[in-house]
Amino acid sequence: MKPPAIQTKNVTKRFGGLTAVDAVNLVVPESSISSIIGPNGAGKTTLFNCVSGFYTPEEGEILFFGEPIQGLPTHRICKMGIARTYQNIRLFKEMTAVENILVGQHCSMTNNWADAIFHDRRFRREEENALNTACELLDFIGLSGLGDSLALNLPYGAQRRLEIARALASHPSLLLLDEPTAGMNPQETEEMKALIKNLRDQLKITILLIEHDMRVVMDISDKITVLDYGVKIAEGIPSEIQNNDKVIEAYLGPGTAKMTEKLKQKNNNYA
Amino acid sequence: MKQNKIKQGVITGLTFGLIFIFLILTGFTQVGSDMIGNLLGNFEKAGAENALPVINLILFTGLIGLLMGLSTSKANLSNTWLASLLNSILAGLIAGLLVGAVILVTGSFHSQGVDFRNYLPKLGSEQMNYLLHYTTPLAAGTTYLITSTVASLIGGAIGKAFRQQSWTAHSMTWTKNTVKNIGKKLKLGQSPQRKIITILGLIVAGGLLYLLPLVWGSYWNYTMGTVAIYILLGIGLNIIVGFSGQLVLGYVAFFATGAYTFALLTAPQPHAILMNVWLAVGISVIVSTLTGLLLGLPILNLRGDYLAIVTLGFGEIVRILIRSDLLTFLTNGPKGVTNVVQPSWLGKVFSDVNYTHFLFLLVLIALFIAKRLKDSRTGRSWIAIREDQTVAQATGINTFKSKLLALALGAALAGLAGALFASRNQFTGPEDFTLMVSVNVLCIVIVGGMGSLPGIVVGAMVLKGLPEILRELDDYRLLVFGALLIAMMIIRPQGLWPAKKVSLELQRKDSLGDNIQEVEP
Amino acid sequence: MKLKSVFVLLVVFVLALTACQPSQDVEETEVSVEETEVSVEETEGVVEETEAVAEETEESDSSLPAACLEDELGCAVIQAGETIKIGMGAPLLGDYAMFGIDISQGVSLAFQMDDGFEGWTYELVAEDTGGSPEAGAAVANKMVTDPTVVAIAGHIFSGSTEAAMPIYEKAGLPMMSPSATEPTLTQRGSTVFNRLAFTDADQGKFAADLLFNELGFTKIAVMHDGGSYGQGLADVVRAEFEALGGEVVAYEAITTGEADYVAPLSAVAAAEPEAVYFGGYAAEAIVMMNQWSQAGLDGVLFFGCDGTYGVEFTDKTGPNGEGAIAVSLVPPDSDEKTAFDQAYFDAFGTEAGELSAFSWSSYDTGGVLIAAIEKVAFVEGDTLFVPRSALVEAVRTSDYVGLTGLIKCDAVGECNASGPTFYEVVDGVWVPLD
Amino acid sequence: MINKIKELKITWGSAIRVIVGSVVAVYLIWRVVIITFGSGEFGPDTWVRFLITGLVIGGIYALIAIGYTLVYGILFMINFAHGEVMMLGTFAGYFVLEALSAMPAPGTDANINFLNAQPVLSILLTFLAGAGVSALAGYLLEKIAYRPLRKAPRLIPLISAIGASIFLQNAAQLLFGPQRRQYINPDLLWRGQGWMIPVSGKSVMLTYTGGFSFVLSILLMIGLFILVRKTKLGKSMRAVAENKQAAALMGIDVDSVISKTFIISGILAGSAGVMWGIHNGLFNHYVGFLPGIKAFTAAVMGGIGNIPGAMIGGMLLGLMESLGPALLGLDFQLKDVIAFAILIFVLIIRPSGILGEALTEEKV
Repeated sequence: MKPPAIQTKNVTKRFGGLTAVDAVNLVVPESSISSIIGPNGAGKTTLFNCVSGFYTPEEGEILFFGEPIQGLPTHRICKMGIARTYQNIRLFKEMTAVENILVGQHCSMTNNWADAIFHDRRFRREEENALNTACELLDFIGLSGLGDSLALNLPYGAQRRLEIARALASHPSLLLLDEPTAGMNPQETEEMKALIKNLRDQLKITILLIEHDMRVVMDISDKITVLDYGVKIAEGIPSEIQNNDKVIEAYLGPGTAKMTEKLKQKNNNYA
Repeated sequence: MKQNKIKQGVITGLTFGLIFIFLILTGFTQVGSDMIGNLLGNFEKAGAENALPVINLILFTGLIGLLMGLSTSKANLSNTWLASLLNSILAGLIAGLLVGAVILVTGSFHSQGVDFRNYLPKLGSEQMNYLLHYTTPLAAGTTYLITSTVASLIGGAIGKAFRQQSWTAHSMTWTKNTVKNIGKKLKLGQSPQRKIITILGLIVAGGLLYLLPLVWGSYWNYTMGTVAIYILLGIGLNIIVGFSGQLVLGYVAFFATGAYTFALLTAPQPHAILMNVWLAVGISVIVSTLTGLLLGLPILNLRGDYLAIVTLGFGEIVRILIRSDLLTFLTNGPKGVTNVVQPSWLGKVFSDVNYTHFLFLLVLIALFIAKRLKDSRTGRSWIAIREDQTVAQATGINTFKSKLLALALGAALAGLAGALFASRNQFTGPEDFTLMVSVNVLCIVIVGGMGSLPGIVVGAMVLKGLPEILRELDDYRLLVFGALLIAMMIIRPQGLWPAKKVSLELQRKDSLGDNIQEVEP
Repeated sequence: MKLKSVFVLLVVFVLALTACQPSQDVEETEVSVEETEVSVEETEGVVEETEAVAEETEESDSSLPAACLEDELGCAVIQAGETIKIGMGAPLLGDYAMFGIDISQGVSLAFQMDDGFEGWTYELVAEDTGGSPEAGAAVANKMVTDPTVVAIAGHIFSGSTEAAMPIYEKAGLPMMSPSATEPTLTQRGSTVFNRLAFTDADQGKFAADLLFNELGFTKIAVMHDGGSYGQGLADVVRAEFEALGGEVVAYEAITTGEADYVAPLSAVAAAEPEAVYFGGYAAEAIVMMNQWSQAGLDGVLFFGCDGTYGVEFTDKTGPNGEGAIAVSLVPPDSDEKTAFDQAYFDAFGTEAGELSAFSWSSYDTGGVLIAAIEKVAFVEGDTLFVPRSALVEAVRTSDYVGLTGLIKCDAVGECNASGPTFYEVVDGVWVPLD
Repeated sequence: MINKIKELKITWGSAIRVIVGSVVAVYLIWRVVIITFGSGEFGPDTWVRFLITGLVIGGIYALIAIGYTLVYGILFMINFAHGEVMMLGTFAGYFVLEALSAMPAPGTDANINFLNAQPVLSILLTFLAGAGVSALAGYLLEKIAYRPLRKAPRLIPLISAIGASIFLQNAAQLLFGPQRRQYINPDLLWRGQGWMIPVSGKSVMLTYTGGFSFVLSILLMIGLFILVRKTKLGKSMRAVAENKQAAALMGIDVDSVISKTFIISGILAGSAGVMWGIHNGLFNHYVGFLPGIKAFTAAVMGGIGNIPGAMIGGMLLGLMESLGPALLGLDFQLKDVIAFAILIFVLIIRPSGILGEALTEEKV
């Protein structure tokens, strides 16, 4: 049996006295869209950072298709096929959109500085291919024609998409999306949802995402994991999570689960 | 409301008054007046009589007043004519009063025989008489006051008139548009034509680069040679600071390593190795590169200013060690290495013209290499690191290796520049490698425009050429240079010639378009 | 695109260069003396070549006087109304500015006090080198492009001089440095370089002799400031003193520009020397003297060099400097000296010797150069001609009595014939040591 | 456990770190052994002399370093012209002392000048002048050369600061001349006099000026600490350092806080400048450059942006300069090499200085 795309075993990450992620076990099956949700400060991004190599967890193991990756430097992890985006967009601002995507292709290219000086055949071929790929990706995210504008001059939604394109450029098998629809208007959100689905369906990329917008999460996720105070409190398909008391309490505070139950009933009554 | 309106005039008056007093105390008034005299062509006759210098001095005062008036009118566009002129007069009066008072006080002391020179060396007897227009303090003070006020009034009027009709604004937009249009035309022109123009231009420029060293004499050969060496250094540091964003303040260390390696390998003293020049150049470059690698390995994971101070320290360490008693046996200590060999070709030693040509050629090659590096996977990874190191690494770039490569390449170029520097001067000593060299090169990179290659050429020209040109200003050149540096950063922080982005997407479309055209017939 | 940027770059390069032409008045003179200009310019090659050029000049322009045509380097041609320019490369800005300013003031005073030659006056063209070799070469290259510069007073500092020497050698401009003391400068076969300063080798030898034989010390410490001048002296003194049979108990180098030398002085004090020899300049010597007792060196003699001599030393050490010894070119009191001191103070507002110890020797430098120029220059019509190689020869054969005594150059250009005089601080005044 | 071992990655950087570290450590231990048990080139009195020198200079460095650190903490820029701010303070103090020494004291006969009749008041006036001029210089510097560049990339203000440094140095040379000048101290504080401390049979001098400088620098540092920790201004300074936008939203006038920071660092630099003059005497327009570089080094070594770090860094640098060469058995000429080498060493081991915040976990 093929191992899952990501499997974390008892991953724990502490900052001083604070345990940001506490013995989390997580399984992300291949070619799925999985989501991590939870209130602010639940440790979602910390877990993300552990997976993408920014942090080294104090305890536990992270397996990527069965191979342990915890503690590896981020560029090695990227090379293995994990790419990510960031909660607060972190593009290379002074570079153009195309260049951003070209940087994303860094791993898949092999030419070095000497090739660059002599412009040998390998260099020319590789650069040409890279440029073609970049333009295709621009097309894919609907930014063709804007490729030569600086990243910082792009509109917000376009920056989010460009960040995804940069991540895709490294041909990842796993894509980590940190709040991909944050700050977007409904129409942009719809487009983003479609894009994410496309990624999975067309490019067969496994997707793990953090998202606050429940409609997005419920619509596209195959599997949802809920974190609170660094602990996994629930896991399952969207409909299971929707009705999980613990989750509702985590979001709205203790005792609210019953309240909402009542409210629901009331609503039903009115209906 | 009224107070607010006057405020501008008061502040300008105070500022300009203080500036003028500063100019008087540093003796710059005399230099400035002489310059005016030079411009008017009456300087030659100046020596004989006192009248002309005084007129020049008054003109200089007037010029300052004029500038003052102009700057008062700049601030409030909404001001009425009356308010604007009132402001100018006020500024003129205040500045004039300040200067007049200083002249009055110092002048009175001076006429009582007080000698200021122990504290203010520029206020000697002769200079005081000159500043007093060879009259009484009171008369001179009044002259300053009147000149300043009148000139400020005129300046204010002119400024107001110009702004009123926003004539300058019109002309500005007109020029901008024209330039844009010309640019568009050039761009829109068919590419074969463009190519021909470019090639023609290249030939002309290349010809000039070849011809100029032949005609402009040894002084300019020497100065431009220095500029060329600094361009090489600038290109090297630009790879480190401009491309990969690592603030290295000890770049001089690699320059010194290159120069000393070359000098010690070729000079008859202290080691008499007398190696072949070209081989020695190669070894110098290699040694500098290794120094760069060795320094980079432990410290390149430091960030920002920590890296800056560590490299600064390294530069100082190298310089102090070179001149120390500890290494005198190796480096000849503070005396430096003399009789460093000059390069020769086919048995003939380079003349200064040859040398300048050779340096120009190297600069062109280095520019070419840097340009190619910049537009490659390597160059992009550097710029990505500059923009956001963490993300760059997460995007798959081995940041440490990449930074190390940048440092090594930068060090190699510095080593080359150092070897050339030593051989051209036929001498190298520890005093050539002070902290100010690193600072100068950094200034070149930033003044030219971070990460911009043509910027480096312009920057080196301005920073190494300008002080030579400013030699006309004698003692004041470094003062002016410092002030220009500040002004330049405020007016044009992006640099003289900021880096331009290559339009890759457009380029691809162009090339595809060309292909299609080729296919169709 | 790539091509275009390279092109634009080249154009800017060229534009900037054309904008940087020398100032106009220089250009005018260039036109008027085009022929000489050419000959000067092309002397950068080998000497044979120069001769060829000189012959060419002869053919092309016979209006030049015979003496100029015979001179292998041609003549400096100075029109009526122009001045006879003497160049100088000196640190006028930066850390060592006082040396450069003092020396340029001394030389220019010599020119001001001179009546001129047949209606032509002398003018000092001093350029800043900051003391660095690099700028020294730049200044030299600038000097040789001005055809009315006939000689060089300087450079100041050995490194700068060293870098400038080959350039003046090619152009045939005689040099007279009041302060470049590096011994080997005169041993390179240069025909143009001469100096008034006595070499470090001479001075060091005399100092060691005085310390061991006259003062009877057997244990001394040697210190220097890490510069080539100081280190050179210190090395000579150490070698000579040990050769005489004395013991150098400590050898310590300090860094210049500091304000606290207690630590190195304490380290020297721990070796318990009877005297401390210091090779360096007054700036450091003053600080050291003022910290003498702090470092536990009470009763130990301070023995300086000509760099430490000066009014500044006594002024700023006060009672702390009592008993210190130094060497100097400073002339013994004479009427001329008093007159010069007064003139110097009137002109510049500082006492002679306050900025550096070179005020007097730089005045003499000016005097020697004037004497040499007057020996060879001649007037024809309303133009002054200064045959260049004759001037080089004239400076080398100078025989002149100045403020500092007899100035008579030997075959390699060592012109200080009077030797060092040792001085001791007694009651806050430098007094010659018997 | 196994996890931990796996985490120990061997990289070039860490390998060199270990090698350099162990070589230095072994050499140091060897030196200490030699010094303690060997013949001893230096007696205890010499060591005490080194210590005193180091502490006095260290105090001055610390004061200047605080200026760097304050400005850096708030603007993230290296105020390269800070040394020149100090230089202006030194000049101001000099002129006040000159004037006071030329002034007859009121109510006494003409033989005693004001300086010696009222030494305490005179010194106070001198410090006020030095601190005042430096504060003004700092204020103007920020307003003219840095404020317009608040939003520019980080290296731009650095170049502006370099320009300001060159400008101020040359302005001072042109205004006051290139000659070295010497402070006239009141007789009470005359240089070269001091308390004699007996150490192992010999007496070591602690100069009055040295003791005075050291105590004063400590007092100033305590004052600054109280200012930053306890006052409203201190709070707003810390707030601005943390986040300018947020501070502005909380109603803090960011511009004025930055101006005040420059004024405070100017006051400290000016005081350091006057101390320099009083303790060392000689100075010229170049006096600020070297202490500026040293103090910057000290600030970085302590962890730039961290005030106690700057104090510790300054003291440590002063001590290293006087003790280092003797400890390591090297020439005093190499004291700057030692200082910089230790800086590099400290930063290799603690990449953000002795007290600097750990930057190892990058905020994402």
